[in-house]
Amino acid sequence: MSYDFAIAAVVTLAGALLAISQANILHAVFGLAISLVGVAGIFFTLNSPFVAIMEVLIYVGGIAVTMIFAVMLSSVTNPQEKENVGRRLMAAVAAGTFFVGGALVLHHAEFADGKELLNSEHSLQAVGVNLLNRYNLAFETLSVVLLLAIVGAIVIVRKEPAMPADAEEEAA
Amino acid sequence: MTLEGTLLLALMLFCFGIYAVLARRNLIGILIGVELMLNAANINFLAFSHFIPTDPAVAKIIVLVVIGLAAAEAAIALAIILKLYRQRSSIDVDAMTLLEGTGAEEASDE
Amino acid sequence: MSSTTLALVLLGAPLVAFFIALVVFRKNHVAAMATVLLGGATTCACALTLLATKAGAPAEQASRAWLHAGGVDIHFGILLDGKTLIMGAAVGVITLCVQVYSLSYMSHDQGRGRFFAFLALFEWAMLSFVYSPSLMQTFVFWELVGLASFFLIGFWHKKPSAIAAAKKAFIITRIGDVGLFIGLILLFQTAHTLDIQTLNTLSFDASRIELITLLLFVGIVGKSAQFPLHTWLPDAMEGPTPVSALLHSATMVAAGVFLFARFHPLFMQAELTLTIVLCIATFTAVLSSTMAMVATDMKRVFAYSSISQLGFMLMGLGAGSLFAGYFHLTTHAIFKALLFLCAGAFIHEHGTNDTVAIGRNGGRNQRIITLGLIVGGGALAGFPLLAGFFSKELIIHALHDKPLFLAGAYLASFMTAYYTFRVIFLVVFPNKDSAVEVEEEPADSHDDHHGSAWPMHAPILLLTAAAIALGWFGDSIATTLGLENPPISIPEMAPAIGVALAGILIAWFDFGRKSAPQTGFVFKIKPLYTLFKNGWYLDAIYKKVFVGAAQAVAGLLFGTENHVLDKASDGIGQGTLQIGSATTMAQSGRLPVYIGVAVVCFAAVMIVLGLEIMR
Amino acid sequence: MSDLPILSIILFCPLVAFVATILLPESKATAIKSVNAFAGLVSLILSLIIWSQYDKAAGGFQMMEDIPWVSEIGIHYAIGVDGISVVLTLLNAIVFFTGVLSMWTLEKRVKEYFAFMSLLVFGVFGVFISLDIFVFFFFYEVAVLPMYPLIAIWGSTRKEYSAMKLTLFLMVGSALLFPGLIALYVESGGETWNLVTLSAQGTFSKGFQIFIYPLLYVGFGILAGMWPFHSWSPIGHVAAPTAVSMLHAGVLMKLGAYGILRIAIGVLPLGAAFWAPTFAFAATVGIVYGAFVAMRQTDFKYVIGFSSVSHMGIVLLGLNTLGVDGTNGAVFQMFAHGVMTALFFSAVGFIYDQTHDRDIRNFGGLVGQIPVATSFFIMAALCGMGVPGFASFWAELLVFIAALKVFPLMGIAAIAGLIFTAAYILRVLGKAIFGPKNPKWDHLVEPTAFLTIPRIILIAVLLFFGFVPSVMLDMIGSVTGGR
Repeated sequence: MSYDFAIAAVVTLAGALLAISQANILHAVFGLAISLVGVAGIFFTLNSPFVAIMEVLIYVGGIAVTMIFAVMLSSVTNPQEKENVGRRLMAAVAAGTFFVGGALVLHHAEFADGKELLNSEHSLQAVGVNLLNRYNLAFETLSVVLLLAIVGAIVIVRKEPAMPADAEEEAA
Repeated sequence: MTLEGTLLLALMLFCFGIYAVLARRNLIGILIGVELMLNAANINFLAFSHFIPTDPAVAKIIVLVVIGLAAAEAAIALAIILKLYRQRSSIDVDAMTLLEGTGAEEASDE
Repeated sequence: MSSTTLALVLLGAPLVAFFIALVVFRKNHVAAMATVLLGGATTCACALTLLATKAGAPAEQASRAWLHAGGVDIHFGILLDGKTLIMGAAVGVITLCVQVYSLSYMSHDQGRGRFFAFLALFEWAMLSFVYSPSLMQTFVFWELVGLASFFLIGFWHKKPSAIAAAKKAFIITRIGDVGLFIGLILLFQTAHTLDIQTLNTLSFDASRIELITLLLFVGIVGKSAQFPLHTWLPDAMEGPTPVSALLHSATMVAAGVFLFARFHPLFMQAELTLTIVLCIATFTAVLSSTMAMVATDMKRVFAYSSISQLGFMLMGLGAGSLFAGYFHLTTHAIFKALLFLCAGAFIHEHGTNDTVAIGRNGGRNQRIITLGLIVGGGALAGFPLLAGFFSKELIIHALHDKPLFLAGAYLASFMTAYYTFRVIFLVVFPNKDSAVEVEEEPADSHDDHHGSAWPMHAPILLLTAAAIALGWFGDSIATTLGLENPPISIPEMAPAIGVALAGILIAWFDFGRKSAPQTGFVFKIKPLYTLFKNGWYLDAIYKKVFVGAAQAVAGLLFGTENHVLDKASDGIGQGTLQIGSATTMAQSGRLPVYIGVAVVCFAAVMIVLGLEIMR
Repeated sequence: MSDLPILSIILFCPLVAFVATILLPESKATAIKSVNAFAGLVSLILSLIIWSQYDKAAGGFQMMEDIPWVSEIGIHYAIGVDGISVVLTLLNAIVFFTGVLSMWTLEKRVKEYFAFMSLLVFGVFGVFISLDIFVFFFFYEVAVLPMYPLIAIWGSTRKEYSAMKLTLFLMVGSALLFPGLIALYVESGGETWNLVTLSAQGTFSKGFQIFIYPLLYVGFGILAGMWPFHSWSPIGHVAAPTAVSMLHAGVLMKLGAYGILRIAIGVLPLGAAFWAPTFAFAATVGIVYGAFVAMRQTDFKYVIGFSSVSHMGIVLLGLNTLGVDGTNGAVFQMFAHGVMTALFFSAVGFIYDQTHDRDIRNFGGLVGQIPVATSFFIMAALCGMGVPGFASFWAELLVFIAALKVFPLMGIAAIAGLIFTAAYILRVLGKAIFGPKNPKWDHLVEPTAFLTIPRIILIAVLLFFGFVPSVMLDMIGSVTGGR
């Protein structure tokens, strides 16, 4: 058991705990960011430095920051999460059940080979070549999806003068 | 570092995500939970590719695609959240019960 | 021209005239009437030519396959044999007479063009029926005869009573038609042919043929207005009188008897059917005579007399004498047409149907018509040497070995003589001082316009002559039919003559002599009078029982439809909606609930899976 | 000429009209109507050409076309006609053409109306000529679904309710049909939906046939107005606008009967033999029941609606005799009844357009006011009574011949139903058409010469086949072997 993995795991879980337990949503986003850094560390120990870097760049640098913007824009007047013990308990039970189920499967599953493999020196090159050859479709699709997401996000957020009034009437 | 350990970590992360999705009333909180679950899945992909002999590039590509999709998803989700917030001044999921039919009026009155 | 072509022209002319009059000359009454009259004259000429040239010749048939059913070709075409020729000539002559007569009678009616068109349709249907070589064609035109009579009886369509009468006629005859239809199909299935000439040569299993002939007879009962389906015929006088003249003589009611005559060989094979025929025919003859004795409406008397005379014909046929029945059919056609035309002339002139009223109004001043009435009435009553006398004698002769039916026949002919001469005496010797009350019946024809006299007089004179003369042509008719005219000695005739004369005598006593009470002997027996007057209450009973039952069933099913079936389907719809609204409760729209449920389910699956692996 | 895919042309003729209708602007109402009338005329002419080109001596399916459509599960666009399809195709073309002409005076939302109508006709053509069970079902649904908007938008008298009821009933029918059809596909080995192949002897075991047959029969029977699942039909007729009633009673109900004949009986003969007495009984009840209920109705269209139940009972009875004559009669009756009810609704629609009243008690003496318009109604009524000279007489005759042979008691009951048929039809005639004139309707006017054209066509067809039934019977007989 190597220490780097242990540290990364602890950071990940701690960050995640922070993300789910904090009543202040801003703090929760920070917790998410910490957890994501931990995940990047795990990726690193799993012999995938490139993915780890991407994780940090996109998740921590992009998504988490966007979330913070969203929190800033939305929850100024939003009340803090009220304590709702029953709900949390129910959620904990559900998640706990899931954990038990997953752990059971994990415990009894027999994996083909438990040995660590370290045969991926040229992995980055392989990723690049594969991405633009064999998995080109996934790559291109992803670009289209991202483009659509950008356009869609703009369209959704754009202010339309007539629509909100109508929608509110309908909602009422 | 073993396969089982990594998978257990991923499972725990996933359960945290589930908990967040279920317990949070804030939409952004739920989104955080979803991100946690996605990452748990990513860990699993890489763990399997690391410990079981396969083409290592595939898992990495999948993870990269998932990360890209997560970015797209987050962008859209946040846009929706902002729109909702503008319309209803709230991003509380418990207020969003239009589908319930008659209950919608009560909910929006609250 | 070959006789087949002639027959085709004969059949085609009325149909063409019908279409032209109804469609082309819809607004031009004169042209329509002229067309129909031309068609009628053509037909009449052809029919008479055929009779003159073909009489006594062997039967000739020209037909072609018209459709294919039950694995057999069904033919339509023309059959020229004795029965056809005589009946065709009678139909042709009488229709032409009626058409000429209608020129005057209907001269101021709004829809006279249409009236003439339907007369042509009627003639076409009846002639095609008569000339038919196959039972299928017979049935088709049997139905069309009924249809045409529906339109003619209901011709004055603004009169609810006329429409009701037309409806009644159609529906009651249709009850008979159903029997005929089933009989036809059974016969078809048994014999695998519908060709009349072939059918008549076949012999069948006794019970089978009894069933078939009984079913055919049901049709005849309906069409020829025999008990218990006779009630439509008296009502059918709601139509214009020329229609009654046509309906009661050579067409419509004659169709039933003609059908019997057509299939006489088949009926002869069925003992049981013949007995039933005789029973019904005799009963009908007596029954309707009783009604005729008390009826005051002149047309109604003749209508009842038609029913009773049709009974006579069927008695003759049922007793086995084809010639007797057929001869009576022919003579009856002539003198009954004559009587109705006379009645129509009286009604047209005096604006009332009531015999007493006509007499008091001076009906006897119309000399030609009164002459026609006397001759026609005499023929009907079986007055010696007139047309009806000979044919009736033949029927009685045919019944000589069946005492019960013979007695019935004597009774009926006694009453026939009585009521016929009652009408004659009421017209000829009106007694203005008698106590009898005139029932103010609504006038048949309201307008005071009268057409010129000759179109009415000419047919009446012609038919009068025929009614006198036709009786002497028995031998030639028999030859045409290929039968024997059995000689009847004077002593054999005596009882019938006696009965008829007795009837006339009593009528004279009741109505004819000076200061006669003119009420009739039945009037003195009050319950009997009421019974007869109301037609033995049969109409009322039918209305109560059958119409009532049909309506009750209809009401019941109507209720079932609206309250059970409809409600059931609505209930299914409502139930679906309710289930729908129940399930919306689950669809709260609360995202966490959805996800929670999904997660718990998935977790449960995993636990099960985990335990499964462990095992 | 023979190389032309004439069936595809006739099938897509209404679809072209549909597309053209959609493309034309709403304001050009006359153009829309003309396009549809033209499509109707073309399909009428084409169906006559098909009639003349069909080789009766050879029989069987002809003018076949077969293009794989969804080859993974064996679905082919396979079309072809035999004598029965030829007859019904002609019927559909006649009703389409006359229906468009009858609705010439329509003003409300003309474009959508004709779009739905041509779509419906497209579906009906498809059903009548398809040889692939899946394609058959596809077109079947295409034909059934436009009924909802057609009734709900242009109808009268509880139109939403009627439209909903009709749609739900027909969907229930489809819900029975679809599993039945899939069962046929799977049981036969899951390779083909082709009707001819599936109809081959010995494809299905007797037990399977007995099990599946009721699904198909009832599923199609609902559309054919089978008692006791008929209650959607009269109410649908009442609510629907004229041309839709014409198409509905004239053609749509025939789809059900055609489905029974083609698929239920054609593919599952042993099942049909097993169930025939049961369903013949239901059909007989329908004949008598429809007539009785019609006797009590006060709405013109309800009377005709229930008369349809009664007349379709005759069709179903004929089919259930499973013999040559019965089938010939049933198909003939489908045709005759289709034309007849089209005429009925066309005539009633004309009166309703002017009066906005259909209660027969409110009428009287119409024949004096509008003799031409009422004469159409009288003609239809006579045909309904089975008067000789009209096509339906022969049809009923054949059915009764067969019924008396196979089910004597039911045959007698069905024939006795003729009395009640006459009773209710004469009741309507006596109350509304004849009788004392009601001054309320003195303003009614005769149809223009143009509007008489569709009615005259229908009457001419009825009379033609009434006088020369062998033309029709030869065509049908080329399939059933009656010739």
